[in-house]
Amino acid sequence: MKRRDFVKFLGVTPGALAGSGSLADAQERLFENLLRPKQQDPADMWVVHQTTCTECPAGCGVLVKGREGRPVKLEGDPDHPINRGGLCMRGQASLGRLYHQERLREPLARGADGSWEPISWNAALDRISNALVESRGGSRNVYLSSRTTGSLAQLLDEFAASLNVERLPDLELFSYGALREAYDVLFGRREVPAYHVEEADLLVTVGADLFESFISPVRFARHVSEGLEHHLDWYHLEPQLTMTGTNAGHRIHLHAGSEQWLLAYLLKSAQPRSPLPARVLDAVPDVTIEQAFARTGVTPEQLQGLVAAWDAAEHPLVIAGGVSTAHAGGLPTALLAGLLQESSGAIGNLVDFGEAENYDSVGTPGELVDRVVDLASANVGVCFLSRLHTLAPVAGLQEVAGSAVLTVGLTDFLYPPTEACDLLLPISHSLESWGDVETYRGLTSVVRPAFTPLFDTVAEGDILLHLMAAPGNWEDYVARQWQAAGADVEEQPFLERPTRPVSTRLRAAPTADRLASSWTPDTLEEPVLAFSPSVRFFDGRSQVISLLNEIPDPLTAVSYGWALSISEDDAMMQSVEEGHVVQVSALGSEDFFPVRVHPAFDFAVLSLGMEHAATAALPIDANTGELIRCIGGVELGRVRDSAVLTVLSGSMDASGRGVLPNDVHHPPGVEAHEPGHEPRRLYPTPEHETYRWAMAIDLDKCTGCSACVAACYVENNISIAGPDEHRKGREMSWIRIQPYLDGDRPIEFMPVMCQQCGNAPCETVCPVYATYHNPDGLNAQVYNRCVGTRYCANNCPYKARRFNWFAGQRPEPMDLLVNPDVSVRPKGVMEKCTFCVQRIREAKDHAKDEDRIVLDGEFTTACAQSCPSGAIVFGNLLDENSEVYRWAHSENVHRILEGLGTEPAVYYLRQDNRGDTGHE
Amino acid sequence: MSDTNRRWEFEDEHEFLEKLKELVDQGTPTERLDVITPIPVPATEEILKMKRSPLRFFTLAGALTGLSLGFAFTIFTVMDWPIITGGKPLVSLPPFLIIAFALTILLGSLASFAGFLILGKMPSISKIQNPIEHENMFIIMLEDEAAQ
Amino acid sequence: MKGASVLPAVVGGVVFVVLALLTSDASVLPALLMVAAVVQGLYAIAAAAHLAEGRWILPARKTILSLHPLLLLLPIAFLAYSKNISVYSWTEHPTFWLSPVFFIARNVVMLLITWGLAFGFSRAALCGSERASMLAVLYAFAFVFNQSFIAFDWVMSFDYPWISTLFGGYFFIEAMFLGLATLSFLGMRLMAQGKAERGKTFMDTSTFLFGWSLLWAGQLFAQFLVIWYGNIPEEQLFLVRRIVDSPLRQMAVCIPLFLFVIPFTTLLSRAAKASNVVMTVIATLVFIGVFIERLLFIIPVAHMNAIVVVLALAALGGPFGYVLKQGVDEEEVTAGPV
Amino acid sequence: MSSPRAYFEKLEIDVLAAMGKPSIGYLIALAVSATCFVVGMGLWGYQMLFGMGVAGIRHPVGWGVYITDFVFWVGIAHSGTLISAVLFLFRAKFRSRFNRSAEAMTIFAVMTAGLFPLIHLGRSWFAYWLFPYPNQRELWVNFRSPLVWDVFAVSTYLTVSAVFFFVGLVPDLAVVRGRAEGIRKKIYAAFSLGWIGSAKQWIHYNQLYIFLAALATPLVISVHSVVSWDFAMSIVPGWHTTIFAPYFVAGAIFSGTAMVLTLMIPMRKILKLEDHINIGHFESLAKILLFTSLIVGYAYAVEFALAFYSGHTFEIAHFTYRLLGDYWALYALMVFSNVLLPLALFVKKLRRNIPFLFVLSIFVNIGMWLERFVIIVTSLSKEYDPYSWGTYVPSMVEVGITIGSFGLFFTLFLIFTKVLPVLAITEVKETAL
Repeated sequence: MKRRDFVKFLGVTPGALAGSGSLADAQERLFENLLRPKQQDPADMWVVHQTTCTECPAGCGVLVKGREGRPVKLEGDPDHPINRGGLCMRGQASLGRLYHQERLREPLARGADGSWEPISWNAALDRISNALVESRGGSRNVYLSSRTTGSLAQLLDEFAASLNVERLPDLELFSYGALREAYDVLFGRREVPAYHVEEADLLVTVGADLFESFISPVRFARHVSEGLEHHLDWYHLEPQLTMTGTNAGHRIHLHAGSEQWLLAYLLKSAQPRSPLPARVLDAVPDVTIEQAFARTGVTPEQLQGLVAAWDAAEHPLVIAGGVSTAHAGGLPTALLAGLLQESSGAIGNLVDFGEAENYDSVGTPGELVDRVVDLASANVGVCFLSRLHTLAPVAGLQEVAGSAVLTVGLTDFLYPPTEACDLLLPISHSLESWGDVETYRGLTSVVRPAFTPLFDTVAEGDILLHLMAAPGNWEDYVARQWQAAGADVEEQPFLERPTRPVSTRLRAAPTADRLASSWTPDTLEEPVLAFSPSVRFFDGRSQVISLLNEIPDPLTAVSYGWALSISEDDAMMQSVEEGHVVQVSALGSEDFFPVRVHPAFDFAVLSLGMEHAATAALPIDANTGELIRCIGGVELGRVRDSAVLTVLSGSMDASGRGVLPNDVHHPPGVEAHEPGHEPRRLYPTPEHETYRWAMAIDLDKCTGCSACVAACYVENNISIAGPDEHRKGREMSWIRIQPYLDGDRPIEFMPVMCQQCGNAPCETVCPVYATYHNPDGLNAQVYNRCVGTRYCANNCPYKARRFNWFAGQRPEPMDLLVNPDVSVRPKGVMEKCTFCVQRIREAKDHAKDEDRIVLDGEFTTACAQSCPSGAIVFGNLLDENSEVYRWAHSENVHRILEGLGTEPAVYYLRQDNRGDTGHE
Repeated sequence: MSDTNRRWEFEDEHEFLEKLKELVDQGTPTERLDVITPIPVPATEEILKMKRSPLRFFTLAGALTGLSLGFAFTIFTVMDWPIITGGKPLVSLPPFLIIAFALTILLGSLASFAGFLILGKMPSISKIQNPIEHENMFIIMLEDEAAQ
Repeated sequence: MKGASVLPAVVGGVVFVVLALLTSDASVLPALLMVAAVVQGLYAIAAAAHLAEGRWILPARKTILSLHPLLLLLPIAFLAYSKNISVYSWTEHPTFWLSPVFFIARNVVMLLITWGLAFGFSRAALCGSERASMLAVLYAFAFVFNQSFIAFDWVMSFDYPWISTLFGGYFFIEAMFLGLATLSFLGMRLMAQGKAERGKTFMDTSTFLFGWSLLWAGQLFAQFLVIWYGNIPEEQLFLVRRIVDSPLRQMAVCIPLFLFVIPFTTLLSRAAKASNVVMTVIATLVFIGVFIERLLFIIPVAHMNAIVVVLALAALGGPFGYVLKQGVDEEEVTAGPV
Repeated sequence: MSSPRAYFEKLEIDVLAAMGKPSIGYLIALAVSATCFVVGMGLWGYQMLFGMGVAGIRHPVGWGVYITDFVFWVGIAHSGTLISAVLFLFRAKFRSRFNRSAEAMTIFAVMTAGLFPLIHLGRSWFAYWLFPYPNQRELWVNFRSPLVWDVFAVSTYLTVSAVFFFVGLVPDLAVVRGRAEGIRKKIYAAFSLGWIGSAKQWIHYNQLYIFLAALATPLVISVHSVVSWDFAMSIVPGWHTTIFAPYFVAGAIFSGTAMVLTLMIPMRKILKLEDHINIGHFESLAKILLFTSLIVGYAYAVEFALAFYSGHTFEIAHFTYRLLGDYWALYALMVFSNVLLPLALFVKKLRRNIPFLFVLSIFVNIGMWLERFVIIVTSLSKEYDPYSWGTYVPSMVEVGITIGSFGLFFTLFLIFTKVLPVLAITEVKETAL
């Protein structure tokens, strides 16, 4: 897909603001100058802007596809170095934040009775200015925000300096405290380096949830899937099951808190490539294989296998992170991982400090606690809380904020922190405002407004500038920053600076000392409560987005609400059943959790989504200042009552049913129906002339991340059903990630959508021709002809059809988030995946104008486009040079329920017994 | 008195039949004889030498029309706008047979009913206005020549 | 009369057994299927008539009720045939249901039970005891299950794992179809010998044949449509093998023609129902049609030797015909019309 | 016996007496049924207003109580024409005692059944799209769809049954005419089409009646076969099986005959027709009940056995689920009412025991409703893809509409007993001799 072919940029003439001019009319002028796509482009033309996703700190590049002056779809920017076209489900769904009904629409001030009352921007800002002036009398002003980089970080420092505001370290739940501390100890670099997994041939991840929330999930997904191409061998060791774990060739469960023992064993038993100083080695306890087994629970065979693989590998790479560095043993784990990287010669290439993530301004919760203690004694004047969805991790912070003379919240939702605020300033969404993000050293990407703000919101930068009474507006400020860097913010979507290789030297003495001091002999007492990374909600900040709640968690298949996932054995021992609402001792809080009993989960580990950590006050690790995400010795309290979980999976056992590409059951002596081979019939399967649209999905590459699902929802205007409907199994998703238990991996993920059958059982039974087989091989669905007999759905063996039980709800302004190319289905009609027929039509029209047929890769479906690991290809099966043809005719190809003779157009690829040992 | 407009009533079927036979044997023209019975009496048909009802031809005609119409109709529609569903042939005779069957029965019965009304000269306004009640008697009526 | 019917049965049985032992394919199966169908079918009709107090069977009643020795012949014949059980491909991978021992055992037992009940019923009916009705009911059960299992085991399991739940029902409908055709023959012979005069009940037999042809067509269509429409390769293979690939595929058309189209259309007319010529033709067509169908079922999946097929048919069909002839000849003049 | 005429007169008086002034009990019954019907229609309106979601049906169980009711009522409709036509052809005398009410029942049941395909549509207001006419773009209906076959089969069935019913009525309407007064006389006169019972009328009449019977008989078979094919044409395990057509036909006759008993036993008492309908007549119905129940039992057995015989994963899984799964209790009750309990009819004493027959008929009605429910729901709730499994529980709306359908049926039937002779007077006369 050639982006340049269709990308159109906003032409914005910098509207110089009279320094004195009020902010309101500054806004006016700025956005008058923004072009209004409605006028410049016909309504049926897509307007595409390049910008950067800010839903999480990863900073992926996105293309904003707009129609009629409103963005309706986000897609990964194929040129962006981080994601190269992929985009995770949070990114896809982030439009749901922009159009959220509960978004703050105007400045609010706390009324006498404590309720929120509207207030004008000028009044609000004047109040702040006055408060700042008053605070000169000895009281301290503080500014706390979530991770801030690039121009805004710059401006914040200036703001702090000019208005005597202390800028507190940025608050992030994922602060990578242990890693940064460890690298500081080892090499004097308090940083999160870049891990180039794509260049490794052996990857050993210890708790690092590469695909959920660790540093940059989309990039990792792409790199790992590239790695698989050249047979990357991947060992993943973790205490509790994660989506990442299910994808590793070898997924090994170890006892929570025993990671340092395993790494120590590995360090001692593997041949070092570049030998470590004796002093350091002495600090590492000698661990025999028996001890290692006893501590970690990893069998000697597995241990030996791991060591063997490590020694055999040319470029082994070990990454510690996630829950494994978020407990008392976190620092030694991180240290040992660093030492292994050093000894395997990975530092400097595979582990690259040159492209280290920019976490300069981010503090650990631990650091913040110290600051709070110090602030608690002082009297706080103005307290700014910017872009924060929680203060819970930092004990006492809420109180400090509450006690301040004036607490100002810069936010888009009434997140819990706003309870401490006196004044709320609604900040524009990143699609409504300028800015930039320095994700890692050497890469800054532009945040560029795609359209005029929906509500009376202002960019954080403009607020600061106004308070500073500085000339020019935020856009100019950003532009100046870029000019200084010799770039043009109008033209360039991102700026890559050459990075200098960083020379590192292992600091033996501090390493040895710190290892010795931080070494914790005892592992956590089981059962352990672990806060699993959430691919849906990151650290909880994304939970406000309704779409993300609608899409089930890939592991548990639970959509709405929290659930405590436990293994079947635990359920038996604790004598609880699925749906029981229980108390968890460790949390102490009055929170109760419905139990999800899951056969694939590990014994003696209870896992809870990370989003819950955003509300619970978790303990903090003294060594690293990081949140503790593994709590030992928990007990399940009393069962309060029973709840119906919104589990969207009827059953995870598909053995012998021919759904998964594993052995299809056939009675003895009956040979399986061999793929691609057309069986004898009483009448032939329809032929196709020019096109037979088809899809191929590589299950080895599919991580289960559900980005495709989110993409499909947004692209096709699929309505949100909500929890009550989900309990009745009435979800509307056109594509779903089906989790299956299958000896091969802990969980197999299988994206299933309408299979566009050649002999579609659904078509014949429709009395009114509302669905039929079109000449391109699509199983067309004519919404306005459908009378809603639901016969087609009954007769679809893939259950890919969705019925509109009610009229879909789109609370204003969500009604703006509608793809005008796709009709919104009324109540009572059937709907389903159409292979994004609107895109097909667009491409065919375009081809027709140029009087040719559609070229391979000229366009693709929303799901395929969004897939971070490139597991889905779409195209014309009749074109023998097409990618999909190659995939569909490769080895180990399989179609679901092939024995039924429906001749589906969706092909699934999977190596048999990938990862010889499967999940241990 | 002459044999015109005579009317005999019997309580008993057999007496009635005997009288009827007698009349016919006497050479009374059968077309001048009419009988009214509360229940069907097949014997009268033989005595009066009535021809078998031609109703069956209505039935046959109706049924055949239905059959052919059923196929013609279904085949015409799929040809008129050929739409492939489920990989079935456009002209799917097995399903169409079901439609044809239904129409065969439908038109067959309607035609028979129509035939009944036509042959039995019903509904008959005059008989509706002043009907003849048999009052559970077996009645023989002899019309005079004038009535012919 | 018993002796008269036992002797040929024994002879025919011996010939059949020899044939079965000499061959190692399915050549003797069609004959076995035909005779099993027609004899059990006739008894079923007798039982039904007994229960419904149908008078129309009276003239030929004795004859039919003297057929039970032939039913005893079936288990023996089947045992002989089951020596060639390897013609069923499932014998290579036996399952619980389809294991040679169970297969043979259950069929022999069922054939014996059917014979026993038929025997008992004949005795009771002829000496007019009350137990006849009860035995008639029991026989009806036995008949239904036996024909079903003949369908499922002897024929359907050739195409394992293909199944058609109606197959059993289809078989016993056909068995009674053959029975009715035979009854029609008997009626005509009785009339020819002046032991009965043409009357309502002969018409009834014809009318039954007429109705049965429609019923049969329904059963056939019910199965065909489901398979045709479902378009599941495994199921369609059954039909494809027989009406697309089979060497006999041209003859396949005879089946609906002989068993439905011709009987139904001709018997629409009242005159045809009364005519000996027509009824002879129709009854014969029914026999031929069913036999072709049996062949068609087996040919694509098992080897058969044409001569042996014919000889086997003669071996079992001969005694059958003979016994009927004897029976009719020995019937004394019955009161009332046929 | 006294002279036939005396008997004829008595018969007429007795039967027409039943058409006399309604009793209080009658009026209450009528009011109750009518109310149920109105409430049911109200719920339908509510469903159309808010969407199909108010019913319990869900993904993947797209069909539930509504289709169950449809099949149930079509089934009820079957005995009418069976008793009339088939037994007429078999010259079974006892039919004359039941055919009138049975045929009326047929018509009302088909009307009731006809409602459900509309009710279960997601967009009922577009129901007319199912009828064979070309829309603005000259798109016709899909004749390959079993639902279109339904449209043809059911409407044909309604028409033919109505004609058959009316033809049978003509001589009786003449009888009523003879005894009626004033405006009623005129009305009945008009509807009796000027029937006087002359030989010229009888000869055509007899022919017509035979032909209608001959045409209606295959129709009875075909209609419920078509209904069964709504399921058998699919590829859903538990639905896609060849035995369905005869199996459903037998089931239909079974349930229909049961409904005849349920209605006739009280009616005989209330309308004081004991002299004309005796236990022997009921015994004959009991025999039909027994016979059809045996066929149904055979079908249950074969379905189950062959699933395991074949060794198909899906078939085995499905029937195991049907037997032991979420709906096991319904399945058990169904087998008891439809197969085990009717076996009692082998006992002559019970065959002739009217209270027992009444109780049995109720069980059979319930059992047959459950049969359809079990077949539809268990098959859909656990199909091929385990991810899309789910169990279905009917909502109050569905229950209400079902009760409403009974309301409609009984309203119509009660009205019938007052405006038309509930016994086929002329035929009873005929068979009485």
